[in-house]
Amino acid sequence: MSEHDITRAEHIEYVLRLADNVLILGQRISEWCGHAPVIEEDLALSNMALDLIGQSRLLLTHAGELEGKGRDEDQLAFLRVERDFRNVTLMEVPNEDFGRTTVRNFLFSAFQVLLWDKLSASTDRALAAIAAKSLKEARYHLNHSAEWVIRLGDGTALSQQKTQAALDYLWPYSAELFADSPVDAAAAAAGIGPAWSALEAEWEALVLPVLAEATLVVPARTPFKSFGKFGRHSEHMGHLLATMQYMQRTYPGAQW
Amino acid sequence: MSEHDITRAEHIEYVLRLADNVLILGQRISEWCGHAPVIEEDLALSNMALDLIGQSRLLLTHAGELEGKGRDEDQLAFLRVERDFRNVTLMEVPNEDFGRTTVRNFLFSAFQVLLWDKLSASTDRALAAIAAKSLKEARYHLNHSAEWVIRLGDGTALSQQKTQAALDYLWPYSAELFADSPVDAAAAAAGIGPAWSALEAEWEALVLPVLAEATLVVPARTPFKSFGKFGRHSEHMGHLLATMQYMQRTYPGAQW
Amino acid sequence: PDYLAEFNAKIDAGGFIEPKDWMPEAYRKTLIRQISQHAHSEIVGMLPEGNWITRAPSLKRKAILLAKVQDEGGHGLYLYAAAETLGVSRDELYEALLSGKAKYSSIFNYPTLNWADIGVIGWLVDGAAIMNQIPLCKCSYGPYARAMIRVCKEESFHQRQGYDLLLQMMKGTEEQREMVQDAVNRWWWPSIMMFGPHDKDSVHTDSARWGIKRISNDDLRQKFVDATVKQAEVLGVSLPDPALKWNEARGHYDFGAIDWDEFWSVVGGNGQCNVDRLAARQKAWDDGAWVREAAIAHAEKHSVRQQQAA
Amino acid sequence: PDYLAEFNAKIDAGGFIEPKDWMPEAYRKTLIRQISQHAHSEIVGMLPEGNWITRAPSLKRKAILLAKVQDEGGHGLYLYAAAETLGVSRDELYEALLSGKAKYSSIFNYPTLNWADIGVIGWLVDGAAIMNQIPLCKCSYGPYARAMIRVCKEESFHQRQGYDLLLQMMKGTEEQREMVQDAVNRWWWPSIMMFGPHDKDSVHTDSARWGIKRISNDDLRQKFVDATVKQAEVLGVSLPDPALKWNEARGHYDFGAIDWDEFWSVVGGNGQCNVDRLAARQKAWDDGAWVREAAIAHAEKHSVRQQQAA
Repeated sequence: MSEHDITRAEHIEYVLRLADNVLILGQRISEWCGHAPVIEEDLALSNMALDLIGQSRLLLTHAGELEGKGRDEDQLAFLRVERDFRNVTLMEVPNEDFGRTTVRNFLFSAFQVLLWDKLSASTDRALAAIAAKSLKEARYHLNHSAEWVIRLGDGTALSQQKTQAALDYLWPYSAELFADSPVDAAAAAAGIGPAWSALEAEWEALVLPVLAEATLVVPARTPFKSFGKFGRHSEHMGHLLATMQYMQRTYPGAQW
Repeated sequence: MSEHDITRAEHIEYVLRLADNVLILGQRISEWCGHAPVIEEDLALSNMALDLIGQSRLLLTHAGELEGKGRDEDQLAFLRVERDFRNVTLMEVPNEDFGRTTVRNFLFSAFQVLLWDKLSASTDRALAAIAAKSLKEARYHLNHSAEWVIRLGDGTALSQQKTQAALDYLWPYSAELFADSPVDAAAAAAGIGPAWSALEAEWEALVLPVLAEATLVVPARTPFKSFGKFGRHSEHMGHLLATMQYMQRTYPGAQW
Repeated sequence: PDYLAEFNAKIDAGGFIEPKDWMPEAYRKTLIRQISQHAHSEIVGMLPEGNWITRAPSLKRKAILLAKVQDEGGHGLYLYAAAETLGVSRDELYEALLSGKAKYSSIFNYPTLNWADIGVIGWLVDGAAIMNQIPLCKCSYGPYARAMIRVCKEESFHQRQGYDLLLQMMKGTEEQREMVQDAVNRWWWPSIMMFGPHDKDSVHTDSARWGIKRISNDDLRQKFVDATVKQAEVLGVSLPDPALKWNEARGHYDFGAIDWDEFWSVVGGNGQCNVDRLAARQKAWDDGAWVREAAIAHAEKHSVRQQQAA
Repeated sequence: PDYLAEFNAKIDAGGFIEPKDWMPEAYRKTLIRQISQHAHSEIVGMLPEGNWITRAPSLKRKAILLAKVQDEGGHGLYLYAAAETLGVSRDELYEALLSGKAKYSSIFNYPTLNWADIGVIGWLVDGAAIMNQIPLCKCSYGPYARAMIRVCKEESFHQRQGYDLLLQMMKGTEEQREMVQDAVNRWWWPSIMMFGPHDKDSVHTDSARWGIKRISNDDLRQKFVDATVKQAEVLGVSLPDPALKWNEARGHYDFGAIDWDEFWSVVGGNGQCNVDRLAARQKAWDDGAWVREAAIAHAEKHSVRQQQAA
């Protein structure tokens, strides 16, 4: 790793982005536990949440170590304010229904498969190790969610309509994944990880055939922009944090 | 007021119970703001929430003064833990739909009209003054909600069914209003206010004719018990507090 | 009689057109569009502020916010009533909002992300709204002018409350001051955009001739900027525009170029909250259908019973 | 052949009855009732703990809790599968749960009110469940016995994790210790009640003869109390029963009278959460209908396509 190409702050931000994506999506998915359409999906969604929370723990710990101020995974998860979270907005929008949850898991898992694959060769060796482990999980999430997207899209008229509505809602948020930033450029230059924008073509190659098989129409790209990964979130984020952080905010310093 | 008949702690608890009822119901009703079935009800529900929050401020301030430890309305509202809240469980169950909200407002406003009326003659003069002001508001809430209960109950087949379901859900919780406790006995003995159980017959006389006009069937009393006013709440309460208290928990000591 | 001449004469003399007066169809249509758009804005505008009611950090602020959002609903109500005097129904107008045919103010497609947003909306957004609306108190259509007098009075009150909220936060902790600055950074440009396109790009020129729009977009915007810069100084926040500076020659503040691409993108439905805002209104409407139907059914039953009793 | 005699002989010899073996109709019905009730308990039991997943106070505890609730769903799944070997479908059983015809363990009608409840459920509720379930690992119906071996193994793990959570809290702040004591106060008696009515009041005596229930309610309860008192001491919490004390003569702990009115009230549907629990399951079922229908429709399309291709 060429330390000269990336500042410590940029390196931390790149890792936090990875961490916050899986933390916030893990939190969202965990809301399903006990409320899924079939027990098998209760298990599958809990399992995915568990994988994501597990990934977030490793990544937050790594970010804390890079920062060197003694903040551990819990301090980073539960004591940062909204503007310091670096997840893309796509992760924080509400689950709404099983259709939206499934389409989001699919769009994001496809991205993660590509990202973890590249990160397995990161010059940040701790990150490379996390990536290698997470890649297997992301592949499983991708297969599972892709199967469901096809089932729902190419199911009944009602399921087709609901799944199309989910895709229409989520698609504009997916653009944020590929928005360029100086952090990406620096990470790419230092060999920490790819600029996310560089993954867009591969992502589409992974995602579009499945959506086609699911008989879903891919919306045209619009000027819509979201800014979660730059710390400007949606109105949904504050409510998610109010729930997630409540205990640590209420009992500062307690160990659990 | 005969100080000998009631301890300071009992007096405070009696006032906190009054305060927490209107605080928690005010919080629940305020969730409707911007989401009601017609704009007129957006206004009416906001107005009721406003009245209740206003009452809670006076009552919490009074409780803080009785306590004498320098806790103001905000410290009592935002920095107490769940077990220290003394509202009946009926106040904290989710709004669910306009039917349940309306039936709850009706059942509770009827109780409040009776209670504020008696409390206007409290030996606790600060409390008597709050009661006199609040009585007018409660009468308005009662009239407004009673009209809606009749409209919904004696409306369409669907509205009748939904309103009956709301009554079936809420009725068991209403029993808690009239559960006896040493605090009630002490408050009655000291002339602070009535034992709530003493209001049950009058409450039924107020409530049953309206429910009958609304063509609703009053459920039989069951052994169901709830314990909110004794500090043992439902699972709904923690989520309500996580939202309501988040800012004060996150920024301790800040003035707003 | 020459209705059009009479109509024009009345407007030129500064008189009011009333619902029963003759008016050109285009005047009626323009007013319906403008008043209903204004009403929709009040109703949709309840959502971004409503987002913070359950999390307000003190009971006093919770009460103030509840009262404010309630006022907005009230404004919506009497603006719909003013529109109804022109021969349309509230439901018709409302359905045009839900279907996306009718617009509402784009400012409400920005999210409220921290508590200071509530203060900044009062200060900047209501401040800009008042600048836009004061001239409407003298507009040529009587019911609209009268509605606006009441609206403006309440909006001024909201503006002062918003500014007061921010003053309090600026006296507070470092974190509170950061929240205020963050909120100002996000809301400044959208507020400036509330005055609409530059005069040279503006359509609806009939509005001026008919005495509906009495001051141009750019004049109002300049007035707003001039007033706000001083308030920002008192508050101790910076406005996110490096080009902002006093121009002695003009006697006004100069300011930077507005990002009209963003403006038109948000108007066109691609703002951060367009979809969520309409979805929230649609959900309230759908969830409330059984309630509205019950009210109608009950009223009918009631009137049948009264007739039978008579 | 004398099926009944063969059946009884196999049971008396400690052998297993398998799905294809002949069995008395009453045995089959008893098993369906008991296994499905057990499966329902696992599924409904996801709710009280699930209530805290989004608020877990550390990521480690969040992960542990998620994994635990997931395990419970898994137990539900293989218990439904065991019941299905007796000739009923999972949907049939599930609909009996939703309609209120089938029961689930009453313990899940108590609310989880603070984070320590999660630990106490692991320690006391899972602890009591294990006491009840260990004998079932040797019960006469093979698929049930095998399912229970797996369930018991995982439950023991959950119990240790619950106890560990409490140990950590007891080492913490005064507030944390109060939470633990509060949770123990609320869960102790309901846990004791999990063993069911006293032997003298107990029905279902066929279960013993058939080798389904091998140890009596009161014996299991005593075993649980004896084990738990010591664990409470290590933890440093008091159990809310003034009558609880060592009886040298019996070699067991004596304990106070159980409030059977409360027990039967909760069984009868009047516990604090009966209505909310079933409503949550019903909502998940209703909201998921379109998903299940889509899966069936897609599978049919898929198989038609495969046939056409063949």
